[in-house]
Amino acid sequence: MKGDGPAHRFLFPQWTNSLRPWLGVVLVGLPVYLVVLVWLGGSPKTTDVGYAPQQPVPYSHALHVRQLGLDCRYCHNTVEVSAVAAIPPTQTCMNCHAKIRTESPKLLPIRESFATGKPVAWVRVHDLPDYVYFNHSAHVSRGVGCVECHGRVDAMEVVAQVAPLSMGWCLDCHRDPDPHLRPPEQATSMTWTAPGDPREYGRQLREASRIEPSTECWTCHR
Amino acid sequence: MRFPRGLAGKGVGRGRVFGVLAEFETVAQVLAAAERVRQAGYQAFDVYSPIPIHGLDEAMGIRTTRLPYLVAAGGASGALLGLALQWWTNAVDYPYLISGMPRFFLVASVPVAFELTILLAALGAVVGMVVANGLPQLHHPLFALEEFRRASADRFFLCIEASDPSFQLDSVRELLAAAGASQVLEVER
Amino acid sequence: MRARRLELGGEGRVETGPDSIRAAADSGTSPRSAGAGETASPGPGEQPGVGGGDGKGYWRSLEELTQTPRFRTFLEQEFPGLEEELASGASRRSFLGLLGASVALAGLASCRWPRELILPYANRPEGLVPGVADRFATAVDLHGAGVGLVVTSVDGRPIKVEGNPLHPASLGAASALAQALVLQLYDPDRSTTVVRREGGQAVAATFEEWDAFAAVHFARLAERGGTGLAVLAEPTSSPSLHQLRHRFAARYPRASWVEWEPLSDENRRRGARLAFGAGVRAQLHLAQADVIVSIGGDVLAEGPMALAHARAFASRRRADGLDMNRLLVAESVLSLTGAAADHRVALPPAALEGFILDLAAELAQRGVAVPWSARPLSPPGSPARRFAALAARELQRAGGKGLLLAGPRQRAEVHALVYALNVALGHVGRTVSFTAEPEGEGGGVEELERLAAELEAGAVDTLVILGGNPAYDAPANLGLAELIGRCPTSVHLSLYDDETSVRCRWHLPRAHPFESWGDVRAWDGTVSVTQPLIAPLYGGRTALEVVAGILGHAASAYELVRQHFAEKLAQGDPERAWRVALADGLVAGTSLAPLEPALDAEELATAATQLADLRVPSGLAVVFVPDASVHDGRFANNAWLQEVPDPLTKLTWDNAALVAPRTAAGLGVGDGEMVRLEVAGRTLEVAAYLLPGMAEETVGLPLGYGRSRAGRVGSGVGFDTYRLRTSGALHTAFGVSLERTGRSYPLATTQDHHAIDALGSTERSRRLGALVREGTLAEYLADPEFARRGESKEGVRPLWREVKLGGEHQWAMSIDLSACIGCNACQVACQAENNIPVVGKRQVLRGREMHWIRVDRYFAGEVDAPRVVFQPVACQHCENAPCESVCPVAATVHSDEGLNQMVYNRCVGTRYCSNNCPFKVRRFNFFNYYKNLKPVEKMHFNPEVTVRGRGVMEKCTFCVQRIEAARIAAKNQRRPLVDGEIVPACAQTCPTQAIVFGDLADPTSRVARLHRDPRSYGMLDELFLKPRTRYLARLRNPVAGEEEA
Amino acid sequence: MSTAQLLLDNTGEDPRRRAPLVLGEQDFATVTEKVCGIVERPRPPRAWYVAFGVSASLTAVLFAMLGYLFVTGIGVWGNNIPVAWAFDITNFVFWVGIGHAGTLISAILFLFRQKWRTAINRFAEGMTIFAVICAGLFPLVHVGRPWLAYWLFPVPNQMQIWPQFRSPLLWDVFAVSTYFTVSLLFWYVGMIPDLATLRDRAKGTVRQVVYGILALGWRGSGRHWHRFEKAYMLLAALATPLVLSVHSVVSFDFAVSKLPGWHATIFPPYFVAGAIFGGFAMVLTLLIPVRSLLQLEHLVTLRHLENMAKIVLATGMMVGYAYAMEVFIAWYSGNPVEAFTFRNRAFGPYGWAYWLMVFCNVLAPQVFWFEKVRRSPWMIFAVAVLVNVGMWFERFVIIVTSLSRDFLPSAWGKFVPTPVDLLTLAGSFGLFLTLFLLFLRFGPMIAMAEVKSVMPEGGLELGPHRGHGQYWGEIPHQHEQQFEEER
Repeated sequence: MKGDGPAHRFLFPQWTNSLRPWLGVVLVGLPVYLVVLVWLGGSPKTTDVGYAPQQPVPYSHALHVRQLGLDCRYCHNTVEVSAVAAIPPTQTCMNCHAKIRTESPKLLPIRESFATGKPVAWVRVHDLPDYVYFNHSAHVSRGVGCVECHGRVDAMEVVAQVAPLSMGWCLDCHRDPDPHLRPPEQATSMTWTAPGDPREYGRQLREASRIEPSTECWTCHR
Repeated sequence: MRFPRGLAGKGVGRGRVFGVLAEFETVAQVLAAAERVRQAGYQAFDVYSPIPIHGLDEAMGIRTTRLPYLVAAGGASGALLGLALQWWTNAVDYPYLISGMPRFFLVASVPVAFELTILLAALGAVVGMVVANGLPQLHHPLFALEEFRRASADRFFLCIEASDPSFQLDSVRELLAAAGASQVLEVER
Repeated sequence: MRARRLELGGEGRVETGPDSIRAAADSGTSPRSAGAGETASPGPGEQPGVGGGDGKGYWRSLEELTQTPRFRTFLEQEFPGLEEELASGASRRSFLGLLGASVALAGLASCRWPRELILPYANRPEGLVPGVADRFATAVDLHGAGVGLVVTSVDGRPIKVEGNPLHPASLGAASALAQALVLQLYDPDRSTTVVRREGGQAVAATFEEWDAFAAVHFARLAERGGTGLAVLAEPTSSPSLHQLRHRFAARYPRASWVEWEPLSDENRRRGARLAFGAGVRAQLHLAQADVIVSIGGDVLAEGPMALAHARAFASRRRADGLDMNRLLVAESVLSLTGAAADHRVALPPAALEGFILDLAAELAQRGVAVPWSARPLSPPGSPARRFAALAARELQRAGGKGLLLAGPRQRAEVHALVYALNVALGHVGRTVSFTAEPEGEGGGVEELERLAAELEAGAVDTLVILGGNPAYDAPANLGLAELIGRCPTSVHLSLYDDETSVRCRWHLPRAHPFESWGDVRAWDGTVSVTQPLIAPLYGGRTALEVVAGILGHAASAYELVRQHFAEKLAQGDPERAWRVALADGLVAGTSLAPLEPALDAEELATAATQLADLRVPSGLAVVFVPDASVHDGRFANNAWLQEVPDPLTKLTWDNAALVAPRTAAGLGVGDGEMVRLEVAGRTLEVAAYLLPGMAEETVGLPLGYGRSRAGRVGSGVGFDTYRLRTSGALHTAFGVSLERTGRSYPLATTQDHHAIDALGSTERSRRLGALVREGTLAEYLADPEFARRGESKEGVRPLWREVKLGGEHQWAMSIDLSACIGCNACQVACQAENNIPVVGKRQVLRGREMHWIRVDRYFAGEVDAPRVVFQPVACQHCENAPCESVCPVAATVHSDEGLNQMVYNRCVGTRYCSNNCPFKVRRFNFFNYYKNLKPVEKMHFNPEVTVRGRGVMEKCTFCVQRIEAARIAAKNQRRPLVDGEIVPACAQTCPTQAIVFGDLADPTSRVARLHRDPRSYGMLDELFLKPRTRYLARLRNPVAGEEEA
Repeated sequence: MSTAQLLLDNTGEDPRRRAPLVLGEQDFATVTEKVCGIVERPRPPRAWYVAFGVSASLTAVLFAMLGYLFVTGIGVWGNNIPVAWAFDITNFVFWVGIGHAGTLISAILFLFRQKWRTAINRFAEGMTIFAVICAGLFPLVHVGRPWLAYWLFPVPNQMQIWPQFRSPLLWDVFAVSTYFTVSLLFWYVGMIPDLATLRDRAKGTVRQVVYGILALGWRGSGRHWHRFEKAYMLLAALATPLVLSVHSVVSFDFAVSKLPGWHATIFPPYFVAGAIFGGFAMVLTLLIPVRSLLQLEHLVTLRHLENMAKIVLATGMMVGYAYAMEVFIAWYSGNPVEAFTFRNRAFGPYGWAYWLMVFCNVLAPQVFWFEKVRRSPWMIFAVAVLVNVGMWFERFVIIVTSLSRDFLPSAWGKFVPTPVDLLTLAGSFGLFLTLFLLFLRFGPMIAMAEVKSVMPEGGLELGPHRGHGQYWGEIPHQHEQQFEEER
């Protein structure tokens, strides 16, 4: 070095050498972390499952379905003919509640709606993206049970989302429907179980009624 | 040719010594010195220079590195990974119809496979070199010496380390001085 | 359709409409979620709704920032075009998904899409199934006669208009205008309230106030027998309105009732009176005609029977029965009929008016008994004479199976002589029949002149204007706008608070045809009931109701119509008849009886001499023509129609002065140059458009633009050509002077964006033959495969082992170029069905129009007498689709049924697919075109089709939503699909049924047969694309030896 | 002939002596001083500040435009249907092309033992990195929904769907990211010894720490040098095919398509030649001002410039050949659409761009036939600038003319750039120069260790092969024969 005197010299302490392995860990770990983030973090399985919003009326499926034994179709009566399993009109509630629990404060919104004709604002639980076209009638009439996607609603005080409803989850069933099929008339049963091996039983059902679930994009996205 | 003041006479505890460092002016000198040190039977010694010195490998008796095999392995795995990736994703896991082409289309798979080959091979080369050289090693006894800073600029050094079985402070110092070192220094650990 | 209607009357709709609509509107229904049940959700293009979620806080703040007015104005200044800003809802969701990932390790549950609300009916109407579309028959008054429609309605929202297959004027097809009515229904610019104007001040009022005022005011008028009362109405075919009109005359004997429409067929009616001395209406049977000679006019695209005429005409253009008809057209302004002609001559208006005399003379020479001493007008050897000779020869050879037509812009005398010649040639009863003119044949310009005079004189103190927009479209010389303003009590009933309303004391919002009860009479007399599909969004009233109010006993349109129906129309059980009429969309057996009117010889003779003695100033002439998009201006605020390109000029968002290239060259006028026209002292500056096929010395001026109070879409668009139109020269004005201004004006065309250089145009004409394959009937008979000549016999071999398509069905389309008349109906149908955005003039200028199907228009032959060909082009669904292999994310892949699937939600928008598409049929969302829609604007969306956000590619899907709907329905019923069950929107509405869709896997299907047809060819087949859309080569039928159209 | 000239002119070819690559009274110390001095001087020359000010503000403009693009949509550009790609991909290909000179000079010249490489390779490699950064920007922002661009990478996801590997765009993703990674490694590995030099000379603690970490504790050990040389040579051997492959893959974006004017087998070699051509031009454009600004004439000698000028001339002729061949094939193939495309390129609406391209890329370099021109830095500079312009327009012509008029005349269109287009292009230059200037200021812009090892003091002649062959990396067979002689 030229004339300028010996400058202050910074020396890395001994322990810095022991950081070496950690460097490797970081270099390998970071990409892995990012991948996992997209894979699991981005999945409805983590974001949506267990979503159970509070409803304007604390309607209990457990009470109405399990204890009173209502069939799904009593309220969701369009499920076999329409793409949507419509939320029942206030009228449907009043069929019974005109006489039963007419004073219950919990039912106030219902009575108001019936009086004013203004709808009750239920909160949507099973919420597919707007670009997904799911058709209830197509599934129910092929013998895909409600319970397959909605879970044991008859056990729910407050309805919660049990299935991820992610694209991958849909595809799993569309590619291998057998274990998920049942006789159409059993579609709304919460307790039905296949006689014997579900897969084998489902295979027979599928071949019997020529069920060919499509995995083409436009089946769900239009 | 002088002995550095402060070191003369004082018996320095061997445990605290890392080695003895000699400074040379030219490539020729350090080459010769290296030859000599090796013939003197030392193994734990190294030459430090701002540029790679030709013939030094022979002079020091460095065995040729096996890095190329690592690189070859990297390349091979890259190629396989590339082909496997494209075959599994597009033909097995989620097959779709594209312009009436085969689901696994070898011709179309070449570019990606090729790039991955290069990528992994290159990573193999760099990572291999860095790891084999024990880098990064931010702390080293030599860095403590003011004189050693010129090792990266315009001076050539040879250091015989205390870890060498036949290391004798005085004899080593002698040897290096005789090899034409412009100065000889003791390096503390 | 029948069944449904039978079990619930139209009333049901009316009561239930409001709930659903309000429910939807209140919470901002997204198009999609409307389909997903009666839910309200922030769909694409909306802000996320209520509800927590870490991710959204950020968006909130960003949006709030962008909402602040200061920031907005800043943007407008700094970045014009930032209106179309911020990610679409869909993309925002994906973004939130990402954010979700980023907080994945910290409380994931907190991160969800915006919370959606479901608003079910409080009381769901009988038989309405949420998410299932209903179809209702109705009918509307277009061009002064009824057209039957079938309207698709989802959850109480009418979303799609189709033709009523049972209706004689529709036969299942619907014109572009009729289809655009649904957009008009939801037009946010419609007037929403009664307006009272005092001393230039507008005050919002109510119908109660109006009723109160009317009760007193008209009672007083009744006492003095209606003196000073005048009604100015649009011509209408509504029987019950005519009935009211009688009662009006009874109550106000001294009042006047004037009818005015800028594009009336007054000349035709006066011509009939001349020829037969009575109101006679001609019913054309084009399907029976071997030879059709048309003088001016546009029989295939203009007037109330256009759809039926087009269907009948096309039925004789296909090569299957070889009895192909022959169309000869003489006209001044190029029309769609002219474009379809086998022989066409472009005559300046002066020559055209005399052409009938030349024709008569030629016929007389050939021994046809012409009922007047026929002398030709044009000099021998002139184009008119030569064409007359040709026409005469063909008509005579047709031996009674010919047909002679005159357009509405021809003088009454011409019409009279045409009637006479049709009689003389023995066409009556074969290709044309006559019926009586039903009561209330619309008035005419004289009536309007009289009214103007009365207003001038102050003789009228109460003027009731039922619909129409006279202040804008009345002849300029009458100064009606100013006169209306002067009238002490003036009332205007209309959809919009428009140019006329603003000059009236009262403006009454009119109920849209889809909101109101009414009845209409088709051209052939068939009566249909107009039934509402939705309760009036803004509580408007119909003309019936207003007139009833004026008559002193208010009644709902429903009561009036039912009453009239019960009295006049119902056979048998009125209740049942009523329901059948509603279900079918027409009242059976109400068509007019044919009659045999006698010719009035001397009237004809005088007519002929008058015509012969006509002396018109030479030089330029102007011809006023209806505009294909906005008609007479009433559709000016309809964005679909503004953007759909004119069939011949391909012009959007403008009208222009149409000039023949040669004439323009003579005047030194360039394309898109502003020129100053002067007609009798009135001047107008308008952009010139060089249109091949125009007659020389002729300027075509489309009407209906340059509106000042049309609304946000239509105001200030184009040029107000009415300013040159006087009551003396309604259709043609002579002695026009044209001078250049040197200024140029940007005309937004969808074809030949920017004028094409010589290099390009020569290449274009060189390629034309291969793209649009044409031949004459003779060539076809000589070699049916003529269209495939030059195609390599062994075909092209693939470079790889091709993947076989294993689907149960193989969808395909066939388009018959012989049948296509280029009417645009398919384009609007597609836009309505598939939620295709409108982009506006600036974007069209940049070349970003979004139509999935376009109708390519080519001119062939020389510029002065070009041949015009149309070719509808949408995605060809190539089996080896080039777009698929280049998409890096598989957003466009092939289905095993041969569909080229475009998946919007997977698209990242590299636009590579569009680059690699040889047909350039893909469309890209350069902006988020559906941002910030008002709730009412969202109501026209088709819930079965995703509304595309910004940054994604889109294209024709063969209407996959219809395919899937039909497939699911069939499978639910455990039955196979049948051929013809699935009809894409374009094919459904095509008046000439040129488009056929179906399943190739079924060899008996129509499309399979058409693909085997010798005329069938695939565009650009040399690229080995294997397109699923194939074309049938165009056939023409010119006289051998004569030079063609 | 003055001594100055003697000192500075090493261009003459004298068979008896190898021309010196470092001129003037130079030794290791002076070289170190020269190069490190640039970094160590307390403040750079005013010119640097001016340049940095300009380029930094241009960079700001770039990010402003990208922000606007992100919130608004692709519509802020002039792109349309049919011209769905325009400035975006033009800029991408242009920058990727620039990005080729660096690794090419480093790797290929290295393998061919071109010692004159040493003075310019670091510089060129740096340029490569920055150019590829600019290039990588455009594919990302040109997509309609950039926040989903990660779908182009094969990452497992809840949709269970994967990228589509038949798409050239996906090949691009792999090619460009691989090229960036490898170039970066190549650059960095070569820089380690010089970083050590900077570390050892550094005064301030911060610099000592930063350079210390970057240098990984390199201490020039002979055993380390041994593996280092091997690794470096292997990298060079890998980088060479990589360079060729990357621009071939980029050219596939066009060659694989169906479009007339794109669908051509000549594209890969044509694009590679073009890339080298443009890359060298850019090196010269940057090097010549820097050289005179920092008085590096002794290290970056006229000989270096002349050699590069020769390469520009050669590659320019290759590009010219490609132009001619395209036209010939268009005619010879008998494909009328193809033929029209080229007529349209020359005489259509964008004819001006075509002829500008021909002038800049084919005619301008011809002046390099003259020694005088080859040896006057500023003439070279002028030509290099022209070539840069020409190469940008080459991509513009290929992309826009083909798209604007393809198969169906009804779908023909025209592209008109918006201000945003132009500002984005300018901004990308800003980003490029900013990064480059920062490197000049803080990095070893000349590979000291390499320069030293080709100097007489480097002791090449002492090695077993007496100074023949290369300066880094061994040539085993030469050793063997060497030892034979010695026994």
